[in-house]
Amino acid sequence: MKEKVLEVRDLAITFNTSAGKVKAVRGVDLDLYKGETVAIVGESGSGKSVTTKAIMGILSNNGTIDSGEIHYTFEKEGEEVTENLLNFSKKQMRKTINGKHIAMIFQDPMTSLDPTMSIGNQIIEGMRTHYKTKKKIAQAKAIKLLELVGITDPKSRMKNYPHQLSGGMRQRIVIAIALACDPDVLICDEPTTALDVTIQAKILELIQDIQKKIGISVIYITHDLGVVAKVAEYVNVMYAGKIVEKGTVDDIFYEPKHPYTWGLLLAMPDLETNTEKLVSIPGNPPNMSHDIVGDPFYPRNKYALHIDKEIEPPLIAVSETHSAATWLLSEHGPEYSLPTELQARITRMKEEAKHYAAG
Amino acid sequence: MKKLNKKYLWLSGLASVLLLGACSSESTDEVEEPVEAEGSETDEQVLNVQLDVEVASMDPQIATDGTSFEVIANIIEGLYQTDSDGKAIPALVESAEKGEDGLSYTFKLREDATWSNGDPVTANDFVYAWRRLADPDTGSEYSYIMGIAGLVNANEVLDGEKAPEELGVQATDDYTLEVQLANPVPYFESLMSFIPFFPMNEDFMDEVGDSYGTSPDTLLSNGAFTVSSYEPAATSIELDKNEDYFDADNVVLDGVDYQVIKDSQQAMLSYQNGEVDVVTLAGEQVDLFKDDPEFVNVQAGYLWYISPNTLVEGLENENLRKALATSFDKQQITDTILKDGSVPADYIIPDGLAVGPDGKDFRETSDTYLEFDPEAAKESLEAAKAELGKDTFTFGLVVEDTESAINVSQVLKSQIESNLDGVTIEIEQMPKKTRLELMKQGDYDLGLTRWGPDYADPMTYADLWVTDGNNNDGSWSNAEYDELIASSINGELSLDNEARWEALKETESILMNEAGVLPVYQKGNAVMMQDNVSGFDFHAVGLPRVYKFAVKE
Amino acid sequence: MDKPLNQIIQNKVADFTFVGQKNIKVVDEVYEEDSYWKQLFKRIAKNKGSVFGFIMITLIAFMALLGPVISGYDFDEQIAGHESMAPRIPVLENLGVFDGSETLKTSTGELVVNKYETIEGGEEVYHWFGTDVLGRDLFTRTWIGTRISLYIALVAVIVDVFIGMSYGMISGYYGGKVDNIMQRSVEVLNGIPNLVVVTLLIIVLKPGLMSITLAIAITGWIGMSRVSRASMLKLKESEYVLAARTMGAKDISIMYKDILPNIFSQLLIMSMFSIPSAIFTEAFLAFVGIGIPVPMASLGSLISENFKSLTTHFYMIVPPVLVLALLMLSFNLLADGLRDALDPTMKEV
Amino acid sequence: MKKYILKRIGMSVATLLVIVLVLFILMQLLPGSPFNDERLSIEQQQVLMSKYGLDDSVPVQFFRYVKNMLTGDFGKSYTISKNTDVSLLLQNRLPTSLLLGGLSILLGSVAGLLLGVAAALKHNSLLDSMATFFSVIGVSIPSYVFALGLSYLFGFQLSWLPMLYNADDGLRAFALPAVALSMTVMATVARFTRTEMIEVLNSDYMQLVESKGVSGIQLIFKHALRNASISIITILGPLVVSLMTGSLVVEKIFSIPGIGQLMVQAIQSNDYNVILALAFVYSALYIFVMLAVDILYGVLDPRIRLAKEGANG
Repeated sequence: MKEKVLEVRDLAITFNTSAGKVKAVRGVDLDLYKGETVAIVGESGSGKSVTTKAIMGILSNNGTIDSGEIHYTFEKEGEEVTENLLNFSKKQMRKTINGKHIAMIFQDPMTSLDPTMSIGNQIIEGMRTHYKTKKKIAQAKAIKLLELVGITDPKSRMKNYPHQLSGGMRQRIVIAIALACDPDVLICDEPTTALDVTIQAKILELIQDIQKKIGISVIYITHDLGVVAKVAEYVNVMYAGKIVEKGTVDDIFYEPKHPYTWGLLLAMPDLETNTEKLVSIPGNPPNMSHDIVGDPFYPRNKYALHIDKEIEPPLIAVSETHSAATWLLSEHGPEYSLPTELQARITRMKEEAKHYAAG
Repeated sequence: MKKLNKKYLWLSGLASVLLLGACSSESTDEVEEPVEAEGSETDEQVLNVQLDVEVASMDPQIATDGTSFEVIANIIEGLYQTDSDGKAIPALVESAEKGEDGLSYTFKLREDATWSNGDPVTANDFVYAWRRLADPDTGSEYSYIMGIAGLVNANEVLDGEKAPEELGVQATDDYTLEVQLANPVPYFESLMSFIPFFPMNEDFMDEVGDSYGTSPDTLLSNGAFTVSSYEPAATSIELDKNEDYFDADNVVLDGVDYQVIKDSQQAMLSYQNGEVDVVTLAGEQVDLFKDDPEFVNVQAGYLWYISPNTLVEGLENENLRKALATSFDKQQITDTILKDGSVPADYIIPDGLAVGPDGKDFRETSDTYLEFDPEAAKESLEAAKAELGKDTFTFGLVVEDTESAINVSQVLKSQIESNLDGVTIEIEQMPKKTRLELMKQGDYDLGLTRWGPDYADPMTYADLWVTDGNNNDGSWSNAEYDELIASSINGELSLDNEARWEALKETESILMNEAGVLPVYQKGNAVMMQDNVSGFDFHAVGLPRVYKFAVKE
Repeated sequence: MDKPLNQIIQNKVADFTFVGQKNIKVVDEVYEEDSYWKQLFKRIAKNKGSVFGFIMITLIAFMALLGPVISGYDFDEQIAGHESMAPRIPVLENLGVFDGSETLKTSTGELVVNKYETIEGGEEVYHWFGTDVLGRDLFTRTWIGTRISLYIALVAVIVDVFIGMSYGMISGYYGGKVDNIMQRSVEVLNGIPNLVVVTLLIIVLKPGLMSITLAIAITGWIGMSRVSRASMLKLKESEYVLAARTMGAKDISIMYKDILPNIFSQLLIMSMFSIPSAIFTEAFLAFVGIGIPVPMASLGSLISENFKSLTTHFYMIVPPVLVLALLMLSFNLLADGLRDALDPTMKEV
Repeated sequence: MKKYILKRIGMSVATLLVIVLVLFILMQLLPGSPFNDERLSIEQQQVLMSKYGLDDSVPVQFFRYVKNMLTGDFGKSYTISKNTDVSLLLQNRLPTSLLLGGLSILLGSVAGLLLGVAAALKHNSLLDSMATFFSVIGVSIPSYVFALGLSYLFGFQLSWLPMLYNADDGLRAFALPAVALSMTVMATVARFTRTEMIEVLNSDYMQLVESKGVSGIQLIFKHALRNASISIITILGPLVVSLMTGSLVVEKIFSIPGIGQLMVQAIQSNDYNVILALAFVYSALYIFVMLAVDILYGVLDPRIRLAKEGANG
């Protein structure tokens, strides 16, 4: 039996901005099991980062949580407890959860380090706060962490400031910071987007390695299905503040059900696809400050049904692990077939996978 | 290390907050203290006096302003002193002998006067001081007074043509001072109470040199008080009673504390708080305090007038000047703007300045001129317009940037413009020094200016407006006037006191009838004095106030 | 799971047929429905503070134009006998306030006086803000003074924007020798206390509105140039600027198109700050006696002037201080609103 | 860093020299001589002019001045305190003004920082509005109005603190004037802090720090304020200037024997040497503050500190 670490139910978040109220997240469910990796995929603005920030309790001041629960199971004074993180005050979150149990890696390593503090101090800060670790011990651990994340000459790096390091190194530092207090859950918010492709892969491998070594659970946020394929076990596809399809990696890649997922898959480059045939999803995500009637994906959907104009489809289960929010799956839904290009791709991917499995 | 800095920064911030807290709590504890201190001070009889400007110099031969004079007069004694009526009474002089022709004086000095360093005050101290005053190298702005005093060779020494040693003053022995005059000076004795003629101790001066008067240690006293706290341009000065003063028995006060308070409202608050005993009020405050028994109104000698620049087109015209002179309501200016006891001036020789040979004040026996008369002003203006062939006139009025000068100038502008059709006045306000400069260079149309008397004789005003006179900024010129003045100073008239007096009246009438200057008002001072304070007098000439006989109960 | 689904559907017209690609309009209504300025305006309009600020500034400007006309007095008209009269306002006077009476705290006790009752024909006289010591109507003078202060504010902003911002941006952008020379010059100019520069200038030029304008123009922009230089230094190394540069964008276009919009909010706050400091420079000159020449008035000179009657006739200083404070408050609130509307960090979701 | 600081100091000294020259030339443009008293004749004025060397050519006067200045001799006062060494006037008054200015800056910046931080943390709340309100009041009302108000309330009505300066009262004598002066400082600092803090608080690295679980106070002071202060210290320079201006009036009201009062007097009485010396002192003070800001900037911001180290070896 898998141990559930994190369970998000019906999370809804609104932001008060100068442009009006923005419903960034509109009822999200999410499950994370111990030692596993869940990916949240979606275009920017789909609410994936906001969801994770809510888990961390670091929403900006203008954000309010309208509804939902975030149940987190962790060890507290030797006992296993499950608590709703939304009942925690900001102070409690900081004291008991942030860094200590759930850590986060941010998108842009160029801006996510405090420019005025040496990286050594930034790494040991968490330990010093949570465990009052002695400075020397903390420093020793920091050096080990730096080694772990693959930084050469860690001792002298401790004294460096962020601006003296390259982007890839900085992201390694951020990872080191995140791991400093041995958290159970690591949230990676597009950790490789801002990096070179070559470094991207290395960072991903690093995270995977670490996961294997210390058995941490990871939530991955990305807009890149390629990354998802590499790292995740479970995938949640988010669109306009809702999860529109969820399933195992295989479910999503080999049997995608939602037209939006199709779009994402088609937009993913692979070696054999002719670049001219790479199809992007037309249009833009909806303006979340307006009320959404019907399926928010409707205006961009080739497979739109008339009902999509009226009613937003709920998640409809396909298998035990797999469900998608599209009326195409309903019993009244019309006959349809996957876009031919996508079918071809899926076939190719399956073969590749077999090939790798065999190899 | 950085971290340390940071911590330190916050620590110090915290400390300052605590400090502030401590400050305020401390202050609540000590509420009573100033009152107690006050109480003990009253036992000690220390008079607290407000000044509205700092002392510019403690050097009798260098100082030029009333405030400096006032403080100096309390620490140094001269030959004479002014009594409550403004008459000269002997101070260091035991007896004075005037030569029959009025051209020489022999002063016998009292022998019990000493400087605060123990030296006796001798006739040589006077000789030294007077030569110093006349010596161009000293750079005394009041050196010209030596010429006014009429000493032999005075003007030659002033111009650097003769050595200071040739000045007509000698010490025949330690306590006898002889003075030779080039011409009779009827007000010579009164002039001797004027600060620049006060003695200086030569040895002490040699010792301290240029640093004289920069600290209590570099000051010497032979008067009623000694200096216990002073620094250049100090905002508070403390004087203690001089026990070695020859007349110490008659000095009741134990000390005088001067406090410079420039803002008159602040001054009044301090007065009401009991922090000062004597303050000068300004404008609006008079309304609130004029019914108070502690309120005193004093007439001062200063005369404010408008100087018209007769070299400016239009102002050479006598009728236009007359029109201007009679077109503003002086009564309104003194009663509703100044309120400090100033009185309208329909004359140029101030009231209470000088007493004539007949024993009467100059004003008592002379006429008034250029009264406010809008109708006459209009007539004069019409005549001027006809003569000049011009209907509109625009004149700048330079004024200094003091509250009263600015307010007065605005009323002047408003009244002149409403009473004189076609005349426009443009006020140009500036610092006093700049105004003086502009007026000296003749670079102005109309200038609101003032003159304070240096000695108790009409001549202190009358000689201002002689042709090419140093202070005749407006270049007004009248041959008859020049002649009368010259004769009164060192000609025929100087020998006949009564004729001279009449001649001075004549000069005033000449000046006024031609409206050579346009008098506005004679300054008064509104003073508040705590009711437990008494015994000091205010003077219109020379020294404004003397505290020697002041009493604080 | 299907059951509730059916319930949902039954309430609506359940049409499970394809719409067809041709029938779907891809409407990019998202962020482009309004022009940039319209959006900006909308966002500013949503900020209550900035709306208040804007309305107040408009109102004050309106009063500055109209006030002197409707008061029935000239700003320099000295009415004999009307000196130091307390405010009297029709209607309100019946409520026992602003009825022209004033309590004087004399040393012999409190004294309630009402000059309107003692002067001839006083029953018909109204001075809404009272009169000053020379008998001039303070309502008229306050609004005349507001005109000058608004003018000074305008000068300050123009100078800030045209001289200060450009100077700082150029200096920061080019760096190196240019920056060095430009900064040394500013240091010299700035190292001399404003007070000295302004005072000497005005003494040399003779006091007047022109001289004050010039004095503010010469000294007022330095703060702004500093801020814009600092921001420029921060931003010129940023990726997007480097990107623009590699794309071959011209310096001027990088400065004004790429960098300026990003430092605009800071500069805006700075320029809003330069307004009070300019108005205070003017007020300070008034205090030293070389401000706007009498009988003209600015809010600053009115404060300095009536300050002298603070303990005697308190009401005199209230209108200029109030208008000045309100004007400053409004400028600040408006600036805040603008900033909130412009600040990119606020848009993060 | 050391090299950089040395270079910076050298440059400051050079700037000061240029300022002295500029001031000297400006002073020549000033109308009126110090010896235009009504009672002096033209001849006597000439004598005085040559006595003080004012009839020499400007370059001669300038070099003589600079030479004397280096030995601490600023010439003599012509009018304010006749025949007194200007250096003596400064010696007596400068410490008083510095103390007053320092107290006001300290008071104002501590209060301003706290207010600004509080406002930024509770962005768009009542506290924020209150802080904004206070800071607006602070910048909208001239310090002399505060000065008289404080003096009336605490000095006169309540008699808690002395209304007039008296050296015997020690720090108490500075309480009211320092508070009056610090209002502008407080308001400016509060406002600037608020803006900067909001920006910093919204930055990515603050989220990372937050996600580390660093406690609120550490978050604010160790990270946010430290980063914000890099920008905040740049307003120190302008603040010092505004303090100088403010002190001229406040010193007058509380009758404090400082250089502010002296300056106004000097300007009004054409006391060249005093104006020159004071302008020099003000300039030196200001340049010193700017220097300090620059160095602080380096200390606080490693990007600059390390870059400069690199550039200068």
